[in-house]
Amino acid sequence: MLSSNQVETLSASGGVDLSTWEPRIFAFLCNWCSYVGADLAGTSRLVYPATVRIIRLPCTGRVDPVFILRSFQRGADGVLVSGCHPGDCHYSKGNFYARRRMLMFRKLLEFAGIDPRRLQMSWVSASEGSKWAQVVTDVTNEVKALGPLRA
Amino acid sequence: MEARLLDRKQLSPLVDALIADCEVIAPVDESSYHLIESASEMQLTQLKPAKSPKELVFPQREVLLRYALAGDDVTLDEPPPPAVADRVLIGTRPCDAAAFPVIDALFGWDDVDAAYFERREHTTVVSIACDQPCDTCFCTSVGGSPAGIEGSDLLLTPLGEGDYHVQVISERGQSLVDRYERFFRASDQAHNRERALLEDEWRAAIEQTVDLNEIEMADFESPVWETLAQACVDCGICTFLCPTCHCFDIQDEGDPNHGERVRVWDACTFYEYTRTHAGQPRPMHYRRYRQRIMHKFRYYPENMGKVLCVGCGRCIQYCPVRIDLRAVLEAVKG
Amino acid sequence: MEAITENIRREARRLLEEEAVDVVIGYQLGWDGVETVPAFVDQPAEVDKLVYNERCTHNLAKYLVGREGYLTSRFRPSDQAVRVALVALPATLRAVVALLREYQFDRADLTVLGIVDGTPVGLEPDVEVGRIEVDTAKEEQIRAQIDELDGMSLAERREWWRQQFSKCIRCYACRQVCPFCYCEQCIADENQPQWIERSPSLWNNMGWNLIRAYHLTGRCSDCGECDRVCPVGIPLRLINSRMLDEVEAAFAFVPGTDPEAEPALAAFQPDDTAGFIR
Amino acid sequence: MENIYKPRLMTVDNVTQETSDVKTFRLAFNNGGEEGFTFEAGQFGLFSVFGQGEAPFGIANSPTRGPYIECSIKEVGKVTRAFHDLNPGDKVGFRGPYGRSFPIEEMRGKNLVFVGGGIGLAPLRSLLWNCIDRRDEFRDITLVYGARSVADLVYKPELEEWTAMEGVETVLTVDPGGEDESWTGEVGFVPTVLEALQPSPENTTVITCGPPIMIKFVLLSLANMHFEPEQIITTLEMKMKCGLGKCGRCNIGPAYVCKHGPVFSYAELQALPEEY
Repeated sequence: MLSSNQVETLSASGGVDLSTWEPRIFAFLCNWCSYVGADLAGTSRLVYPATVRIIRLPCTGRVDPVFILRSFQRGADGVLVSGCHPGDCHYSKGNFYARRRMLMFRKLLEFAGIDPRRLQMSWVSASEGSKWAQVVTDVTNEVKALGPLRA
Repeated sequence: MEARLLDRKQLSPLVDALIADCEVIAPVDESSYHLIESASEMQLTQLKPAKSPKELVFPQREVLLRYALAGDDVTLDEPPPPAVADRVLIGTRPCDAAAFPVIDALFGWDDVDAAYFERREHTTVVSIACDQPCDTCFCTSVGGSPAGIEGSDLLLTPLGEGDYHVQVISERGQSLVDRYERFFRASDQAHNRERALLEDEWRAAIEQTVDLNEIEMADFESPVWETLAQACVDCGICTFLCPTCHCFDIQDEGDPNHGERVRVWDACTFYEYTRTHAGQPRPMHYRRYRQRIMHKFRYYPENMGKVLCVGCGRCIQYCPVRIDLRAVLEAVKG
Repeated sequence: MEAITENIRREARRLLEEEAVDVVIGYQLGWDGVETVPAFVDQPAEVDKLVYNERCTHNLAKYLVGREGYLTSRFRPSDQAVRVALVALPATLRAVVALLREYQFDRADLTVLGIVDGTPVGLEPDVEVGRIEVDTAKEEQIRAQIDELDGMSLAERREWWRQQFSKCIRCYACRQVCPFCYCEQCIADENQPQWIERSPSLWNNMGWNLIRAYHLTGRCSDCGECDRVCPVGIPLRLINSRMLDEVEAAFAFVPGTDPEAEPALAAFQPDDTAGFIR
Repeated sequence: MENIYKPRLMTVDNVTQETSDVKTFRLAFNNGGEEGFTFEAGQFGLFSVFGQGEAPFGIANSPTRGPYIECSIKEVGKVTRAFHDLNPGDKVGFRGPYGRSFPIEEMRGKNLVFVGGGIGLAPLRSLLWNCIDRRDEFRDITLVYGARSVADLVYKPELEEWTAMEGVETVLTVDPGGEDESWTGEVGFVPTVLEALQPSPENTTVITCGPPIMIKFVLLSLANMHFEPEQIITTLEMKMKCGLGKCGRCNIGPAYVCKHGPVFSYAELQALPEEY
């Protein structure tokens, strides 16, 4: 179960030195697809940036936007929400709800002046280890280009 | 201490001279008092800022200590003492100034809140009398006056012919006048008399709805409380904007490993305020409303000898459903 | 205005005399005789204190729901349930529709004395007590402000909101006047875990205001009360109006206009927008 | 400049699991912090786990036992949960002692009847040991203590010790249905057991603490047995943040539980509104 402490422990503080700065990305992964996919990437020894801190949830439908705001507050430069492909949800429709929520929350962030690219979503199945590696690489590059959130 | 006169045109130069020597805080817009860097930022309109100046001595968020955890070990650091700089609060209305001595009593009750008094002692309060009170003002009903001196170090009263009459109320006020003597002239009996007449005139302009000496609270169990609070939405506006409401919460904020223990304003109108695992002594909002009124007009006077209200009228003006404290006091007279 | 006042008084008297309702929630003049304030009338003899004028803006649906709501109070024994007549502005009507859709109370317990303005509302008032004009000036003003914000760069907009949210004193008036903030325990009051810290730091204030905006997404009836009551003048209505637009654009949904439609974020379509997903 | 909100650091010395959700913590002073530290039975302190917050608890040990501070904490919320996660060696914060203590000097030469329920025994324990350690100064000492079930009784080794002790009459009870095969005490609610015992009001002070519903019926029973409100002493808990009369939330009418209490006589409580 996710606790606020988990998010907090992942965070760090301190000033930002842009020459050595690497983005910090909190990834909320569903237990059934993306988490297994990320695991597969690891056991397949795929190389991808060490920028993500993974938080496992039962389903992307469990992702409350307050987790995302709290992540930003606690030091994340980007947040990635990843779950099963549409139709593959273990609970049949959690990812459909999550899709609407993330869409709207991105709009809200954008209106508040926070680049919506700091909140990313992906579908990564249990067998898509290489997609996971690619997603992390792409998201890292995109967030890196945006720079630190709290600079 | 002898009164002075200050040409109204000299106010801005005086403020700029003060800014050169210390921090100056003044109303800057309709919502708050703020540090100013030039006299031109000062907004001396009739409307009091929404937020009272209590936050200058009792900030809404105040770090009490910082903690850091490493393994079994904890280190505690205290924040540096606040407001070491001398500062002048200028442009307060007499009601807001009068609130300071009222809450001094609380923060000095047996255990002295040192940070609070550190700020108080470094703050010189220069108030301006109200020549045009708002229609929500009721200072005269709770023992105040639109030209009251309570809590001020200096009181400026705008006189007819372009001068402020300057009452020197305290040692702090005297030292300010001494230091900036060049801006002031001596007052005389005629001006002093004019000031007194104006005060009487302005007092009369404020409808005195309740006589403080007659405030006789309805019984705790009276049904009037439920009726009065019917529309109350349980927000914190009245308490947060009030210059005398002082209740607070203490929270640890930050990581589990390092963070701050902060004191933050709280409101008796909030459900969470008294809720515990064991229940809620004030579950219905009329009970919370009754607590607020009783605290101000009965409990606080009983414990501290002062009414916890200066009649500034913010709770009326900003109430989402316009619950009128004057009406409440009238209704609970018994 | 006078006609609406007369209609409200007449219907209130009738409903109370016929004992069709136990209380009429409407507006009355405040103590100063100028401002209007909510009124709770339970005696036919008192109906003449009910008024309607242009200062009547409170969304009275707020009083129906929540811990002490007239239709949901948990302090009132179930055998003492009350039937309520509610003076409802267009936004109040939309709020009632949305609250019904959220299963907050039974339609049968509520008699709606509706004041309509021609904008779509998914509910036929039991009695139409008046017709008013849409405040187009206000709408245009909001539109213009939103456009102005949209014209800014992200960084400028962030700075603009940073200044707004820095003012927040966490008095929760926005929440307390909102008919949709009926939660038994608000997430801002939750402490296990403490998602939103209580002190008014910038990030804490952003957390609070953005989460509230998100919780209203697809629900807000656009009454503007949060904006009106904010003592430090944070233009909260801009966020809520903007999110209404987003919801309508993405899901063709306007809260309170269709009694059957599921709230936007409590529903989905298999073919919802997915372009942003990797 | 003294910061009245700054707690002293103390080290968890010992943790005792009393019941499924109550633990007793013994806190040791650090670096000679016990120098000059005194308290009286009935006073409380604000205990904190850094990062989780502060909460008020009565001091559960007697001033005659130390130097340490004990408190018994039921796991109910954020701070209490954080306490339950502590192990010996962990650091916690303590500030206090605060509030009015039991009027022990006025109790000298009197019969004392302690009536406790559940975790309400904690503050009574402080006074009880205090009186036991000054046994000659008091006349008969009786303890009536009950809990919902055998498993919910706190301080079990001490209950045995008091039962065996000369000079203390100990009556233990559990609510009907809360007994088990090995239970040798009474079965029944505390007020019933108290009435069966029929303590004489003559020169007697009753000290009671427990859940509100128990207190309510204990007061009725005491009235039946002709105790005067002045003879009955209790201690209250309210939500508190500062413990110093400033944060504003613990008042019952004009009385601040943190300053005028937490110990009140029933006579004093009768003068206050019923809002606790």
